[in-house]
This record gives sequence, C-alpha cells and structure tokens, in this order.
Amino acid sequence: MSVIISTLIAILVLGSMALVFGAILGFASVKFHVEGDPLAEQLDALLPQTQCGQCGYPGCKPYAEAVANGEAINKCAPGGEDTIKKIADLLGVEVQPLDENHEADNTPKVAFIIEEDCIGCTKCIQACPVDAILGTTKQMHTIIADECTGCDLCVDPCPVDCIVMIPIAQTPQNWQWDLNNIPVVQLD
Amino acid sequence: MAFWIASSPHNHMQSETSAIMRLVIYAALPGILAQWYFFGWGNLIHISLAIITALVAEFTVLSLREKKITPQLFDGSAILTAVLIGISLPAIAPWWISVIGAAFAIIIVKQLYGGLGHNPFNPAMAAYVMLLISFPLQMTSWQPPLELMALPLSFLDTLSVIISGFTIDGYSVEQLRMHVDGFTMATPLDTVKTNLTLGLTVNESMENPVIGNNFGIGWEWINAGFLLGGLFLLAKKAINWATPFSFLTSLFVCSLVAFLLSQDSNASTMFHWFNGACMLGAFFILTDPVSGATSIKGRLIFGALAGFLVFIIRKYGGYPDAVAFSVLLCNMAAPLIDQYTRPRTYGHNITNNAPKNTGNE
Amino acid sequence: MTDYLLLLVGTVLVNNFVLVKFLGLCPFMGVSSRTETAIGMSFATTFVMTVASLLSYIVTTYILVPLGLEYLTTMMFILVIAVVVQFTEMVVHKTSANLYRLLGIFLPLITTNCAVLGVALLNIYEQHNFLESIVYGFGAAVGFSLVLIMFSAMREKLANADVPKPFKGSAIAMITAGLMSLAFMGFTGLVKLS
Amino acid sequence: MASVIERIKRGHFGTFHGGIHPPQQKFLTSDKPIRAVSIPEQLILPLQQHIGIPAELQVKVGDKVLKGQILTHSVHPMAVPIHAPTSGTITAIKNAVIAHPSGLSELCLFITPDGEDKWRPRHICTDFNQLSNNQLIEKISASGIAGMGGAGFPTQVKVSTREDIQYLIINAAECEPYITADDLLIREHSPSILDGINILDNILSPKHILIGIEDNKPEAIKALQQATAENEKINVCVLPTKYPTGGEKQLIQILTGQEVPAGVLPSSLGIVMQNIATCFAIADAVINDIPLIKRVVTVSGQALEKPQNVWSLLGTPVGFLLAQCGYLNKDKKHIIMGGPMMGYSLPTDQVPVVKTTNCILAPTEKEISSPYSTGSKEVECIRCGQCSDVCPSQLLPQELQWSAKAKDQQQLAILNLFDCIECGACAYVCPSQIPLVHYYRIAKSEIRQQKQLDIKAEHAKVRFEARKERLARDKIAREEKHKAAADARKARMNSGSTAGNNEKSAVAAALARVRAKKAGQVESAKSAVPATPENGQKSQVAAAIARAKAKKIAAKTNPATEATSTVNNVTSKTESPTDDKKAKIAAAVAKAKAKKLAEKSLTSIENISIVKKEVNEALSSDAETKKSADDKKTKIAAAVAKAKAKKLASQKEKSITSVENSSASNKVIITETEAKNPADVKKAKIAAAVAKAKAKKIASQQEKSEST
Repeated sequence: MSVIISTLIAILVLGSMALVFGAILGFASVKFHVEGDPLAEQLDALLPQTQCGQCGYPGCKPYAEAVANGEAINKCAPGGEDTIKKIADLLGVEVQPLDENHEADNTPKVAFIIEEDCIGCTKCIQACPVDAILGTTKQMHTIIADECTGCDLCVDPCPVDCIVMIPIAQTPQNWQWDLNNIPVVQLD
Repeated sequence: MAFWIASSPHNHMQSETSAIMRLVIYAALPGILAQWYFFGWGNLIHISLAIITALVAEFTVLSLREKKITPQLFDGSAILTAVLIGISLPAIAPWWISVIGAAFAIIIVKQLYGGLGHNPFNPAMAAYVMLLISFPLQMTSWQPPLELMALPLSFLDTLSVIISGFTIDGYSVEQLRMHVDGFTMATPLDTVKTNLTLGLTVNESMENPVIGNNFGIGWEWINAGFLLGGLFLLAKKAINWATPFSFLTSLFVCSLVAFLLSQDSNASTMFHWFNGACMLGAFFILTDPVSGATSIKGRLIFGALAGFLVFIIRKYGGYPDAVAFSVLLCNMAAPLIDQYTRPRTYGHNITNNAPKNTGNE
Repeated sequence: MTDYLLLLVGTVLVNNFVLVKFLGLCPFMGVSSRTETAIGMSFATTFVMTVASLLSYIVTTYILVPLGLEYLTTMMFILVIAVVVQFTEMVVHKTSANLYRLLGIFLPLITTNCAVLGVALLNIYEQHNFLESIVYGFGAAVGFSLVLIMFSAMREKLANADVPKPFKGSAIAMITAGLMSLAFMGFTGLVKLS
Repeated sequence: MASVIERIKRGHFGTFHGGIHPPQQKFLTSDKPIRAVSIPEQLILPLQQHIGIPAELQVKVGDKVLKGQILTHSVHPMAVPIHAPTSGTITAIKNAVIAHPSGLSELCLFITPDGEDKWRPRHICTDFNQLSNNQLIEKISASGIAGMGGAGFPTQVKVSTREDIQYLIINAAECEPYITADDLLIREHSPSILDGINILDNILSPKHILIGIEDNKPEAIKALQQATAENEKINVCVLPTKYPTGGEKQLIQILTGQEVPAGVLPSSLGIVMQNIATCFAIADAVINDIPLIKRVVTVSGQALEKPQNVWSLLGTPVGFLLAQCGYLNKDKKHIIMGGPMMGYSLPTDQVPVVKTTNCILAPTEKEISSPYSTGSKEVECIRCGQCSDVCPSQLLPQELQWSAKAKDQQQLAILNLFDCIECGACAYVCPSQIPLVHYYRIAKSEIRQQKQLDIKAEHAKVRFEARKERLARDKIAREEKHKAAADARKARMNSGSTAGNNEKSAVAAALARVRAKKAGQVESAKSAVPATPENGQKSQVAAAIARAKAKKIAAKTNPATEATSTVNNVTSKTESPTDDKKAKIAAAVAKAKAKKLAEKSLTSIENISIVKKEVNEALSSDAETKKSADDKKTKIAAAVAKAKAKKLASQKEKSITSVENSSASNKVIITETEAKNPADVKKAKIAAAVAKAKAKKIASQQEKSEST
C-alpha cells in the first residue's frame, strides 16, 4: 500500500513539476516569440547570384531555400570552394568538396556573341536569367558585358553556336599581384 | 638574360631569425656558467643530452613532413628549447628525463602545431611541466650547492649518476642530496615553503644553510647570471622590454604587498626575484615571442599576469616554483589578450583631433 | 565570506570543471572555434548553471527530501535543466538571432552538458547549502567560461597554423586541451578546502 | 592652431609611430646637376598615367603633332589629359607594357619625334596674380598635372577642394633611399617652385604653408629658406630623416599632430598636400604654358656608370635613360621604377617614364640583395614584433600576414588591412624575411575583387528578380489577351461569317501544329541513333566545307534545303495569295515543319521520313490546303510566315501587329517574282548558319562515335 502511495506521490510530484515548468515555458514561448527564419536570406547573400542553375535549382534564391532545408551545400559551381566554406561556416557544418557532377572551373567568364553568325532568333534572350542580352527578332544580338554573370545558360539554346564564353581579361585594375605570371622580356 | 621581378621593398635589413636565436643562446651563458660553478656538471650534461634529442626529434619530424630540413633544423629554435630544458632540470636527474622532455617539447608541443611560429605553448616549459607532473620524484631531486654537499661530485660522478643513478663510488641520488649535516636538501623556495607549513617563520627559514648569506647559495648567482644575459639581450634589442619589465614589477609588487602585510609568512621581494627560475623566466622564456602576446600593451598584461601567477602559486600552490606553470597559463591567455589589446591603427578612433571628422566608415 | 570566496576560486581554478574534472567537454570542443561564439556560449552556460543549481537545490530541499523522493534526484534535475535550457534558448533566439545561429545545436545541447548535471549532483554530494550551491554553480560556470574563451582564442589562432594533416581539427584541439590541463595542474593545492 | 605654428617655428615636430632608417644612398646622384638628355627615337605615352580614368583620344595614327599639343581630352575631373612631349608623328596606338607592377599592357600612343622639337603656340602669362582661381585651375587641369610624388592623384581635383584650408603642406621630404630628384629640383629651380607655391596659395588661400623637408638635404633646405625668406606665411620645416616621413598621412601627423581619419581625404581636415615637383609643374604650366611633358628622374644605382638626375620627357623608355647613364649589368637585370622601398621591378626596359616616375633604380646584385629579389629565404614568422614596432600605421603586420596567408578576409578587415600604406618598413626589418607587403597586396586585391563580386552578385540578383517579375507580369497579360481573343473568336464563329470560317480553320491548323510538335518531340527523343553512313558522309563533307565556306555550300548542298523543299513539296498552298490570313496560317504550319524537318534531316534520314509523315498528317487535317508545285513561292511564303508568326507570338498584345503582318506579307509576296530577291539571300544565309551549326554538331558526334 505504501509503495503505491509513494509511487503516486512520485508521479504526482513529477507530473505537477512538469506542469509548472510547462506553463512557464509556454508563457516564455509566447513572450519571446521570434518571427521567421532569415537563414535562407543569409544563404542567398553568400551565393554568387549568377542564377546559372547548375545546382539544379532555377536560380540562387531557390537553392538558398533548399540549403536552408537541408540540401547539400556543395552544389554551387560558380561560387566554388569559397562559397562552400562560407555556407559551412554559416550553418556550422563541415566543409565539403565541390559536387563531382559540377565543373570546378569557376574562373570568371563573360558571354560573347559572334555577331556575324547571329541570326537573331532571340532564344538566348529568353534563356538569360539577368536580361543581359540586347536584341530583337531577326536583329543581331549583343551581350551587355557588365551585366553578364557568366552563367553560360545562353550557350546551349543558340541554334547556330554563336555564343562563346570568354574569360574576363586581366587588367592592371583587377590584377592580383601574381608576380610569377608576369611576362618577362627575354633579351639575348 | 632576363629581368628580375620582385616585390617591394627591394632592400632588407639583412637580419635573420636564426641570428636572434643564437644571440639568446649566447646570452644564457652567464647563467649556465653560474649553474656549473655552484651545482656542477649536471646541467651541462642535461643540456647536451637535450640538444641531441631535440635535433634528432626535429630532424625526424621534418623529414616525415617533407619540409626543408637544414634551414629549420639549424634555425636555433630547437637548440634554444633544449638549452632551456637542460637549464631547468635538477642537475642529477636521470638522463631519460631530459631525453623525454626534449622529445616531448619538440615533437608534441612544437612540431605537431606546425613547427616554429605556430606553437601556442612554450615547448621548454610545457615539457618541464609534463615532466614535473609525470615524474615528481626525479624532478624534485635537487642537489645542494657543491659547497654544502657531503660528498664530492666530479664530472664523472655526475655523468654516472645521470646515467645509472649512482656515482662511481656507488652513492645514490638520495645520498648525494644529503647535506653536510645529514639533512636532505631542497631548493631555497622549497625550504621556505616547507618550513612555513611546519610553523616556522620566514626569518627562521632564512637561517637554513641552503639560503646562505643572501637569498640562496648559488641560486642568487644563477639568477644574476640570467639577469645579466637578459640585460644584454635588451641592449641588443633581441627581446622586447615590456614582458620582463612587467613580470618583474608585478612579482615585486605582489611580494612587497604580501611582505608588508606579514613579514613572518612572506619572503622578501628580492628573495622572489633571485630564486627559482625567476630571471630565466623573465628574460628567456616569457619573452618567447611565438607563444607570448603581441602588442606592447598585451605584453605588459602578459608579464603582469605571469608575475601575479608566479607569486600566487609560490605562496599558496602545491608546487614550490611556479614559473613554468605561469608561463603555460599565460600562453593560454595570450591569444585572448591579443584580441583585446590591439593597438589603435592610424586614423581609427581618433579622439584628440579632427574637428571635422567626417569619417564615413 | 572568505569561505565563499575560497569556494569560488577553488571551483574556478583548482577544481576547474573542464580541465581538472573533465566535465562539459562536448561544448568545450564544439563551440570553441570562434571567440564570439564561445563568449555567447559562456553567458548561456553561466546562466543555465547558476539557475539550475539554484533550482535543483530548492527542488531537492523542499520537494524531494521532505517527500522522501531522493531516488528521483537525477530525473528531476534533468527536468529542471531541460526547462532552464529551453528558456535560455528562447531568450537567446529573441535577443540575438546571430548568436542563436552561431551556437546552433549546441544551445539546446547545454541540456546534455554533463557539467550542468554535474554541478547539481555535486551540490547534493558535497552537501552545499543554498548560497554555497549558487556559488558553486556560478564558480563552475565561470571556470568553464574562462577556459572555453581562452581555448577559443587559441583555436582561432590554431585554425591558420600549419598543423600536420592527421592532427588537423579536433586532434590538435584535444592536444591543446591536454596541455591546458597540464597548466591548470599548477593550481593544485592553491585552495585547501576542508 | 597658433600653437602648432609656434611649435613648428621653434623647430619642434611631432612624430609618427615606427619608421626605419635604411641606408640613404643619395650620394650617388646628389652631387651632380640635373642633366638634359637627348630626345629618344620613340616615345611611348600610356593614355593613363595617374589615378583615375584615361581621357579620350584626340589624335589618330599618322597625325603630326607639335610639342605640347594635347593628345587626349576629357571633361571628367578624374581624367587627366596627356600632351605630346615633342613634335613628331604618331606612328601607332596600341597596347604596350606600361609602368605598372603587373607588367600588363595598356593602350599607349607611340610618337616618333621629328627632331625639330617644335612648340605649339604658347601664351606666356607674366602675372599669374591677375588670373582668377577658375582660370588657374583650368590651366592646371589642361596641363595634365597629376601628383608627381608617386600616387598620381589629379592635381586639379586636389586644388579645387571646397573645404576651408588651414594648411597647405608641400611635401619635399623625399624619404626613399636613392631618390634625389626633388632635392636637385629644389636646388636648381627654387624660384619656380616658389611661384608654384604662390599659385597654390592664390587658389587655396590656406592659413599656413608648410614645406616638409628631411634634414639630409642641406643645400635644398638652404635654397628653400632663401627663396621663402620674405614670405612669412611659408615655413620650411626641417624634419629628422626617417622613412616614411614622405607618406602623406605621416607628414601630416609630424607637422600638424593630426591623424587623417581612415577613409577620409586630408582636405576634410583642412589640409592639402602637394609634392614639390608638382609645384614646379604648376608654375611651368601657369606661367610658361608648358604642360606636363617632362620631369626630373633620378637614374641611380651602382650598376650605372654615371648615375645622375635627368630631365626626361614623359614616354621615354627606361632603357634609353639607362643607356644614357651607362648601364653596366649584363646578365641579371633588375630595374626598379621608384625607390627601393616602394618601387616595383620592371619586366622590360621598354617601359616608358610616366608622370609619377621619380626614380629609375638599377642596382647591382650585391647592392640590393633583398631576400625578395634573390630567391626567397622566407622562414616562419616568430612574431618577434619588430614589424609592428616600425609600422607607421600602427598595424600588426605579424597578425596580418597570418590572416593573409589563411585568406581570412573577415579578420583582415578587423586588423585594418586597408590602412596599410605599403611602405615596406615591416618587410625591411623582418628577421624571418617574409615578403609581408606582398602578402598584403595579394590579400588587398582579393578583397577588392570579392567586393566587386559581391556588388555584382547583388546587382545580378536585382536583375534576376526584376526579370522574374516581368515574366510573371507578361504571363498574366498574355493570359488576359488570350482570353479576350478567345471570347472575340467565339463570338465571331457563332456569327457564322466567312471570317468565322477562316478562324475555324486557323484553330484547326494550330491544333495540328501542336500535335505535330508533340510527335516531333517524341521522335527526337527516340532518334539518338547516329546518322546512316550516307548521311554521315554527307554531313561530314558538309561540316568540313562549312568550316571553310559555310555560306556557299549551305545554300547548295545542305540537307536542310533538301528537307525544306521536301516539305515544300508536300505542303499544299493556299488558294490565292490575296487571302493573307489563310496563307499566313498555312505558311506558319509549313515553317514549323520545315524547321523541324531541317533539324532532323541532318541527324538522321529516318527522321525526314518520319517528319514527312507527320507533316502530311498535319496537313491532311488542314482541310483547305491543296497541293501545289510552286516550290519557290511556298518557300518564301514560309519564310515570311515564320517571321510573322514569331512576331505575332511575341507581340500579341500590340493590336497593330495584324495590320503590319498583312502589309508585310504582301510586300514579300510581291517581291517573290524576282528570282534573287534580298529575302532569299537572307534566308539562305540563315539556313547556312543553321546548317553550319548542325554540321559542327554532327561532326563532333561523328568524331565521338569514331573515337569510342
């Protein structure tokens, strides 16, 4: 009998304690309620915004949302390892190598239309995620180089293969102090 | 014929890291000589043992890591570490003490972190602490100064003791530690501490023969030797003044306050300065730039903290001398100190001028 | 008064929870890669530990002991700790979203920080009174914070060190923690508690 | 304020943190006068010789120019013009290696002097005091003067500040070793320099003028003191020699005791600093109407027989100056533009002297045996702190390099990397011989690039979002349009008019088209089969020829045309060309088929038949179409229809479209009678381009299949 009573007391005590604490927590959760989760926004800010879709998502924002929901962090090819590292830092997870399915080549490029070959089909215009191609039907198109993100989404749709990706040229303004690559004039 | 491409500046002061290390080693010589004069050949033997071990260990790791061996092996840092270990060991400790210590210092404390420049702890002191905790008996078997020893101790005797534990005549370490009067000897710091627990005042402890006329036979001269070496380094600008200055000041102030509060239970300031590894620590160990703080302000804090810790541990702690522990504890704190003591960069947080400060940052 | 001070110093330095008692190693290794995070974690843990030791003392003294339910101690303490941690999490989430993000999973994991339960249980074991419990809990937390912050500053520096590959990351962190532990041995005997 | 001047007058100066005392080496050139050198055979003038943007070119290849003639011009304040340093002919305008550490090329003007050195008309101004400020600034601006101390900041920007100026500081410190250009200039031309200072005084009207000069130039100090003795406003401040006293921020700190806040120009503190050589150039420009076309260059170093200061025309190749001074080094050439602390080594001696070139250094290997020049002896940093002791910006170089190596940009920002002035003091004293400055430069350029990328990413994001919005908007608009059109059609069909009937058939045709398209898609999915040998051969040939002469063969033998004609054969024609609408519909169908067929036919003959079948199928459903033999007509009609259909699709909203369409198609149908009308040519071209691309694709496919 006393066993039952003491058990009951134990249950009662634990139960009431749980109730009290539960009430406190419930009150606190209302009081300290936080709106929304800015994680996807923060992730989006880390992505290179090329909108290239190489991650399998239609643009950087969707990929950011997917990462926030547990998608692998190593699918951004244009961002390369730097971006993976930043995402890993943000999420507090281990850095992973770039997904093997993606090209590791993330040298900055810009699209260029070989204009004599362009037939004015507008297909590239429809493909460009940032409206960086200028032109209209049957008119020669051209690329606004400053707006181009180098995503190469316009290359495939072109029926006449007149779009090429060219690496951004090195100028004294964007030179990175790579002394080993200075062309030294050899005198005889 | 080609053109040379190089980054500015194109001229250089032509100083080298290894030169600094060599200078520090030379500066340790007066102290080592004093040690030899008062305590015999023991430390010299340990120094040699430690140097050999350290070089072998360094060579092994460097070749395993496929690094450039010659420049790093002979940059003097390994030798300096070994010298410091050799100096700080009891003269008649067994040979394997210095071997284990040097190997531990080089392999674990230094090379596992990436070698010179990367180690957060002072290798010599970390090794000393490891030895002290692991082998307390051997590490506290201090011999009395030669003049107080009951038994003569020649070079061969010392060598024999270090290798086999017995002198050529068959005396053990314990017997060697006997005083002329038949007491087992300790260091002056030990003596004072033990006597305090026995209820003796510090003044009564000062009567102890091991203390001699001033602060401890031999010890005072060894510390004076290191002080001399340290001043030489300061003059040569091989070390920064901030750490030793604040360390010694801090220790001085702490001990002075304690001494003034209670003369019976506290040793004098100079007793603290000229005993144990005080001067060695001040000028040769705390000044190790790799594991110390960076800025002047940081170094002042670093040294002051070390001085405080030395005093606290000497006074209240379980170990007689505290320099090694304090150094390690300060090493731990150094990165944190650095983070909060960065000097104000030119043009930032200006307070005293710029009425039209339109800073847009 | 001196007793409390000695208790505090003793808990912070001599019987440091992390480096001497080896409690709370999980967050010690987990949240020490950045000082900023470590400081946040320190505050959270200090709060949790102090409040938990306070509450557990109250629960033990006024509920469990009178009712003869000492055998429920561990269970009850876990309940108490979980509640305090949950509460802390909400507060942190509300006040500092950034810190909340930085701490990540380690914030709710304070619940399973053995240092917290350890403090509560040791309070009972050492038969501390109310004030002593609080001081002990606070001291343990300060000790934890102290080494955590120092350790994080060291690790931030170590992150860029040329550590051999097999020792990179947690391995060298463990070695560092070991060396720190060695250094803390220097405090042995500093405070002679009866 | 007064106290600062009092202090300066007493000879008490402030100091800056750190600093070093490298060997001066000024004796090599300081005892020789400035030499005039002959005109080189060719002058190379980079369009941009300053900080900012290049001005626009005003001349072309082959132009004859006179000395001092303006070559580039711009109204932009950050664009500084350049002038012809001598008379001659512009022989080329092309990229050439410029005076920049990267050794990269930029656009340069090549002038071949005619040796006459003939001036353009000049207007000597006898009294500059009569000129207004704007006139003075205009003259400075037109003379292309940019800071001559090293950075090359456009002078007219500096002098046209609107701030209330307390101090005009003339920088004559010249703290870098070897360089004596300013020293000699002061000694020989102190009256002109004083004129320049007075001109600046007129423009800026500062309260005080301070000339900062290091005490290692006693003769220049004497000359300056004599020249300025009568002017109470000007103080010649003799400063202790210490590198880098000549740094703008450091000199300001020494003289005024103020620090320039980070990210702020000194003018906001009421301070303007000008280099002493710039003052001389200003005087020359305003008084003698001589634009900046020459400057004093110290040609020094022990590898020279006769090191000396020279008056060099801008654009003179460095090699020419070195030859004039007797360059001795035969094998390892190390030529530095600028001083040993902040100069950069040149990749070729064809680099021209520019406005900022104050020194050409040709050291022997022994003389400058920097660890950074002769193979790296870099060892690990032991954090000795000597670098932070000498850093004039009070940075922590040892921590910076630690973070720079780890590319920890966040930490670098905390450590104020961008406050580094790259003076090189830290690397000079580093016992570990770490090329610290180099690490910082790399880190800085990386951070700058990252910032650019971030801005670009943000921009791209905005555009992407805008595009998404636009598409959504279009979609809604289109749907509404559709709906409205459908309603209208329904109403018309119900009315039972002939127009209604036509509409009906149009709907039928559209349905057929959709069906055909679907079928085509299915087929194309299936048709991954490689081409038949015959077709393969054909396309190979086509590919080969296409690469060489795409247009021609495409028109002749391209399968695409075959396919098109095939389609055309089966494509029935509308009853009469006057029935625009009907023709259009039919043509649209035909076009879609033809295009598809053309694509298919290249990859597989099988496809042709399949598509043929589809087309037949589709067309048979088109009740009103009949067979016609008029290939040509249909072809043209198809082309017209193609264009129209597309336009229609993209511009459906615009009601005018249909009107346009009918008129346009009429036009084309009229032109159809001509055998070789432009439309045909254009079409052939398009077909050719398509064919070319296809051929390429097939060729690569073939190669692939062959290789496997």
